[in-house]
Amino acid sequence: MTQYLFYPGCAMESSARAYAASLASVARTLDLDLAEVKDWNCCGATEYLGINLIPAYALIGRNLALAAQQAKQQNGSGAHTLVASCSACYLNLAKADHYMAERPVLGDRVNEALAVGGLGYKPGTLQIRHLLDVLINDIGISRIREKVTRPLHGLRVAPYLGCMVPRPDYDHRWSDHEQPDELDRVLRALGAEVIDFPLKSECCGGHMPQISPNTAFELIRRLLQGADQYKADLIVTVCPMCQMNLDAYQDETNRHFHTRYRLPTVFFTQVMGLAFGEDPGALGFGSEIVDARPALARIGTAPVAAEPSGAGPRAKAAGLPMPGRRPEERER
Amino acid sequence: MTTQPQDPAQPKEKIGVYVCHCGSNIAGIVDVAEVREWAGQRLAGRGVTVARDYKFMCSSLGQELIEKDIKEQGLNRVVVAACSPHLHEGTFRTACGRAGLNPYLCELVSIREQVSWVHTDKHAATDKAKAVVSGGVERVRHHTPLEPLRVAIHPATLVVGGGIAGIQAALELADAGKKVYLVEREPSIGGHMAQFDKTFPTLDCAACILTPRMVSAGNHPNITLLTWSEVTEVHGYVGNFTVKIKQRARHVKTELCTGCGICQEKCPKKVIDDVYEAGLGYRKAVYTPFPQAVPKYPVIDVENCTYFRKGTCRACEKLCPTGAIDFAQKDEVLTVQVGNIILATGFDLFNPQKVTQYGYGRLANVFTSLEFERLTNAAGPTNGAIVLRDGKTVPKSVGIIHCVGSRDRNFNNYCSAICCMQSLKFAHLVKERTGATVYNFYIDIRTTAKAYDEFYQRVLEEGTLFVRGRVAEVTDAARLPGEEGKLILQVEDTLAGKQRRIPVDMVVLSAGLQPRADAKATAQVFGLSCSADGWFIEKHPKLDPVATMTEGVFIAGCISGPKDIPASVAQGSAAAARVLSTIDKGEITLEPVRASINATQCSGCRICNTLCPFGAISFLEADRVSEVNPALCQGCGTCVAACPAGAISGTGFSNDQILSQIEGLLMLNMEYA
Amino acid sequence: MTATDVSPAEPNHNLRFLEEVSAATAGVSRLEMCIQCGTCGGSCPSADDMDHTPRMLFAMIRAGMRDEALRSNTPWICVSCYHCVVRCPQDVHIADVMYTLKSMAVRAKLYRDAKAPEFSQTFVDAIENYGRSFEFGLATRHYLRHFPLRLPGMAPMGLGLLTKQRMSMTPHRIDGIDQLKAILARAKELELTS
Amino acid sequence: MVDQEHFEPVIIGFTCNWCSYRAADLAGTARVKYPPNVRLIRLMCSGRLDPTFVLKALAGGADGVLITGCHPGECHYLEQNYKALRRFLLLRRTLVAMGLEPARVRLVWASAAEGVKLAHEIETMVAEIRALGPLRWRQNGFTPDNAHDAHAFAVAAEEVSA
Repeated sequence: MTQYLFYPGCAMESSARAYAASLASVARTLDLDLAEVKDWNCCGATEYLGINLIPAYALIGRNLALAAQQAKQQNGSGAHTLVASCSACYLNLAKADHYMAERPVLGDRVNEALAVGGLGYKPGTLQIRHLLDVLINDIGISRIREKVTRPLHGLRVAPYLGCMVPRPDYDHRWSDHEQPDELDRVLRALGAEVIDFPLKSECCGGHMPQISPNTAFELIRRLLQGADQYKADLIVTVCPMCQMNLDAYQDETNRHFHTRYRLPTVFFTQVMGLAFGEDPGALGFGSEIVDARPALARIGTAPVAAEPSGAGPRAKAAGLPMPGRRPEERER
Repeated sequence: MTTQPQDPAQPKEKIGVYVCHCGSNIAGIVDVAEVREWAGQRLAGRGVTVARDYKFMCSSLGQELIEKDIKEQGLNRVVVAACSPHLHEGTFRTACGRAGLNPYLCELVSIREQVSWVHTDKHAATDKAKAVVSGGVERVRHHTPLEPLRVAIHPATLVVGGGIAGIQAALELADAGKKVYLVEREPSIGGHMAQFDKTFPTLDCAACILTPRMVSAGNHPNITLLTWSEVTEVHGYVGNFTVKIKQRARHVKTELCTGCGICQEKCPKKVIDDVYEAGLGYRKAVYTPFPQAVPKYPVIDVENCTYFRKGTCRACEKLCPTGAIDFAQKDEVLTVQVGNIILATGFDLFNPQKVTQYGYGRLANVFTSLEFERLTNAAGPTNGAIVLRDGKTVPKSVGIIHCVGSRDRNFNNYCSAICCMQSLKFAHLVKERTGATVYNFYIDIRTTAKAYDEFYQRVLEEGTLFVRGRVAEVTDAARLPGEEGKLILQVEDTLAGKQRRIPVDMVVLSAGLQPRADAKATAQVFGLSCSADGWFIEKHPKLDPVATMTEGVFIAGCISGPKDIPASVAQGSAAAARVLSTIDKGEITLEPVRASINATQCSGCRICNTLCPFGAISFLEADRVSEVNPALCQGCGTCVAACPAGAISGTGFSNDQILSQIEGLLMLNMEYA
Repeated sequence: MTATDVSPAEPNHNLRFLEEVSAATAGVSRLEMCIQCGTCGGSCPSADDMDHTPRMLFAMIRAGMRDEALRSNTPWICVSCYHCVVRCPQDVHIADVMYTLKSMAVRAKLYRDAKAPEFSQTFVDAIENYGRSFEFGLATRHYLRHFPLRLPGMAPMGLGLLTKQRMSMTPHRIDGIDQLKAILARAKELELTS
Repeated sequence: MVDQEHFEPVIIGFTCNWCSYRAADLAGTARVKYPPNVRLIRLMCSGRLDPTFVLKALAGGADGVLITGCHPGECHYLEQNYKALRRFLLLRRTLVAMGLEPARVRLVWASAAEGVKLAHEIETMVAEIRALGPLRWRQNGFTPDNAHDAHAFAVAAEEVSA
C-alpha cells in the first residue's frame, strides 16, 4: 500500500471536522495510507505573507522540512508525496517549494532561518499534492466507482473547487485553471448528477468576512445564485474555507441581500463516504449550519442521468455544429 | 600578380588588416585604434604589412582604401575585422576582386555581432577583438585563390501550398514562361483566403478577386496542378532537386469527371467540414470543398465514405453520369526535377478552446474568427446570414475580442498582425448586416498599413463601441438583472478604470495565427529550420525575407509569420522574382567549398564513402582509391575530418586554415600565460 | 539603461519604487512587463470594492506614486483567487505583489483602515504563540473590535459552530513551539537585512 | 587560490555556418550579453570537426572547447551533426581517459534562432570552467606534438564507429 505524508491543516481540527472524519472513513475504504506530519504548524493561510516575507516562508518551510525528514525515515515508495486537504495549505506548501527553487535568495534565507531549529529543506524533495489529485490520479476513478454501494442517483450537485486548488498550479497537475473537471468526474463516479457549474473555481471570499464583510457576502451570493440557477441540491467542495463561507455565512448573506437561498455545502469526502455506504453521522453530516438532510433525502429518487439535463440556463443549441471538445480532454 | 623580392625572414604573405568602427557599433566598446596598432606591430611578423581602422569599412571610401592598398602596396591577403561574414563577406571580396586580388584571399572576421554587441567590458572586448583578428590573419595566410562554383539551374520550380501566396508565385513564374509544379494538400487550391467573404480594408469580395487567380493557375499551360498531394521527399541541391510527391487517390477519374456535382448531391454521408467550413458547416464524403474549387473534380474522403468503411453504398458510382467514380484508385508517387522550391504552406488558426475563460466549445454562441468568416460568407452554411449557433436568431449585440491567443505568454507571445483589421472588418459587417450593437475589446489598435487607419476611423464613425481592455472572461452565469440568457463579457474598461460586465448575444474571438501543426516535419523535409515559436526562418529578416539558409529554397506568405493578403501576395511575387533571376541566368555561383581526395595519400579504407549523405564519394576499384564527385559534394567537410590518412582536403576550410586560426585565436592567451 | 533609471532632471525619487517592490517580492515581480491590458482588473472578483483596479495600481507603482499606492485598499481587498495570475498575458506576479504591498503599507503606516492588517496580525500572533491558528479567539477578538454591531447578527452562527464543535475554545499548542519561535525570530532578522 | 580568483578561461568554440554561427550573430543583433571568454571558429558543419582541432585548441592553451551544431534532424547536410555527435562522444571519452574533466568539452545544439540559448550555454560553460581552474596542458608537457598520438587514437576509435 502506498503511503503518503499528510498535512491536515488547522481547519481540519476545528471548523472542518466533518472533512477530517469523512476523509478518515474514505481513506479506509480506498486503502489510502495517510501518515500525518508530526507536530506540523499552521501554514499561515493568506495572512502571514501580507506581513512578512521570509518568516511566512520559514513558517511553511518548517512543515516541509519536517515532512521531508519523516519521508526519509519512512522510506515508503510514495512517501515523498505530501498531501494536503485544505486548498490554502496546499497552495502555501506548493508555493514555498516552488519559490524556494525558483528564487535561490529566498530559498537560502528560509534555510538559514530553519537552521536555527536544526532543520532544512531542499526544494523539490517533496511532491506537494492536493487530496483530490491523489484520489483521482493515484487511486483512480474506476476504484472509486468499484467501492460505490449506494449510488447518489437523484442528487444534483454543484462541484465547487474554489480558487487555490486549480490555480496557480505550479506543477501543472490540473486539467484546467478555469474549468477543471476532476471533481466532476469523482462525483459522477458516485452516481450523482453533476451540473456544469460555471462558477466552480470562483472565489468564496476567503478571509473577507473578517475584513470586508460586504465584499464577502457578494462573492458568497454569486455562488449561491449560480448553484441555484442550475437547481443544485447540494454544493460539494474540497476546501474548508469555501465550506465555511458558503455554509456558515449563508444566513448572513441572505439577510444582507434579502434572498432565501438554502444550499447545503458539504465536503466531497462526505458524499464519497455516503456513496460508499457509510453512516452519515460518522461522516460528519449534521455539523453543517445549512441542513443537508433535505438534499440527501433525494438520493435514490431518480435514475441516473448520463448528462446533466438542460434545466440550467444553458440550453443546448441546435443548428450549426458546435466545436469539438479539447483534444487533451478527448485523450483522457 | 607580380612576386615581390622577399626578405627570407619575412613571410611571403603581405596582409592588410582593416578594423571597422561601424560608427559607434564597434568603436563604442572595442578600442579599434588599439586593435589596429596591435595588429600592425605584433602581427608584422605574421605578414601584416598594413593595418588601418576606418569609420565605415563597407562604405565606398572604405572599400577604396582596401583597393588602393592592394594596388599600391601589393597586398596579397586581406583581413577585415567588422561585422558578420553573413552580412558583408561578399562586399569585401568584390572589392578585392576589383583591385585584382582573388576574392577568396579575403577574410572577414566578426568583431561586431560576436564582440562589441555581446560584451560590455571594453578591455576584455578589445582583447577578444585582437584575438579574433589574429585568428583571421593566421587563417588567411593559408587561403588559396579559388574560383566560384557554377551550378546549372533546372528551369522548373516547385511551389508548395496553393494559398494566395503560392498561387501568386506560381502565376508569376508561369507567366514568365517557366514550368511550375503547384502542390496543394487539400482537394482545391485557394487556402484560407477562399474561406473569407470580404477583405480589409477595401471590403473587396475575397472570392471575386481570388477566383480568377485560381482559375488562371488551374488552366495555365505552364502549371502542373497537383492537389490532394503532399511532398514526401526532397533530394539534391539548388539547381537540381529531385522531389517525390504523393498524390492521394481522388477515387475520381479526372479525365471523365465533368464536375457536375451529382455525386456530392447524392452522397448520403454528411461530415462536419473542419477545413473549409472551419467546423461550422457540413460537406459530403465525396466533395469539392467549395463551388469555385480548382480543380473542379471532387475527392472521396476515404475515412468517412460509407463504401470504404462498410463496403456498401456506392451511391456516387451508380449515379455518376460519366462513370468517373473509381474506388480502386491508388495513391501515386510522382518524381519531378526542379531547380528551385518555393514554400507557401501558410498558417493554422490558434485553437481558442485553450483559453478556457472565453468558453469556446462550451458556450454555443462564442465563435472563432474563421467561423465568423464562414457565417458572413454568402457561400457559407448560413448563406451569409449572421446568426447565432441555433442557425436562425439574429444577434442584437456582438462582442469582438482581439488578441485571442496572441500577445500572450501563456499561448503565443507575438502579435498576429491581422487580428486588429480583421476585428474591425467584423464590426463593420455586423453593423451593416444586422444593425446590432457591436463592442470591440482591444489592448492596442494596430492599423499600420495603407488605408488601415482610415478603416478604423470609418468603423468608429459607424458607432462600434470600443472598449480598451483585454476581456477577462466570457460567462453565461448571470449575476445582475439583464444578464439572463446572455453571454457576459467581464472586462476592465481601462480608460474608465472600472470593471464592466457587458451582456451580448454573440462573441467573436479574433484568434491569432500560428505555425502549421506539422511545420517542423515540413522543415525537415526541405532542410530548413523554424524559430522558437515555430515559424520558418528567413535568410535575413529585412534584406532577404523570402530566401532561406538553404540555397534554392524560398518561402512566401504566412509560413514565416503572420501576414495579411497584400504582404503574402508581395512575398509570392518576390520569391518568384528570386527564382526567375537564377533560371534566366541559367546558373548560379556557389561558395567553392568542396572536398577533394589526394589519390597518392588515399589508403582506400573507404571510411569516407559511407559518411557522405550525398553519395558524392565513390571507390575506384581499379585504383583502389576513393574519389569525390564535385558536382555532388556540398562541402560539409565531414569526410575531411574523418580521413585517417589526411588524404581529403576541403577548400576554404582546410586543416591548415583551421589549425592556424586556432593558433591565432590563442595567441593572446599565450602571451598572458 | 532601464526605464526606471532616475535621470537627473527627474525630481521624483520614488521612480525606483517599482524596483523596491520587486526586491521585496523575493526579487521577481515582472511589474515592468505590464502592458496595462486590464486582464487583472477584469478578472478580479472583488474589483468593485477596490480603490484602484490592480492594473491602475501597477501604473501608479511605475509612476512612482508611492504613498498613493500604499494607501490604496486594493491589496487588502485582493482575495488571492489567482484568476489574474493565470490569465495575465505577461506573467506578472500579481498576487505576490499584493502581499508585498500589504507588508510595505504596514511598515510605512500608510494604510488607514486597521481591520485587515490587524486581522492578519492577530492571526499571526496566534501562530507565533501556539503554532496553530485559533479561530474562536481570533474571530471573537476581531469582531468585538471591528464589527460590534454585527455581532448580534452573527451570534447564532458562532453559536452554531460552537455547538457543532466546529470552533475550539482553546488553542492547540504544538510541541516544537520553541523551535518555531526561534526559526521565526531568525527569519525576521533576515527579513530586515533584505 | 589567488590564481584561481583572477583566472579567466579561454574557450574555443566551433560553430556551424548554418545554425550556431548564425545564432551567435543573432545574439549580437539582439544585444544579448555573454562573457567574452569564448572565441568562435566557423565551420561549414559540425561534421567538419576534426578531433585534432579540439586537441590543438586544448594543447594550445584553451581551457575548454565548445562544439555546436544544428539540432538533430535539422542538419543542413541532412545528418552530419549525428556524425559530429558520435565523434564528440568518442573524443570526450578519450580525453577523459587522458585525465581531462568532461565539462571542458561541451556539445550544444543551437538553431539559427537560438541566440539567447547559445549565450546562456556559453555563460554556463564559462562559469563551469572558471570553477575548474586553468587547464595548463601547454605548460604541463602536453604538446601539440604528442597530440598527434591522441589524434590517431581518436581516429582509430572513429573507425570503429564509422
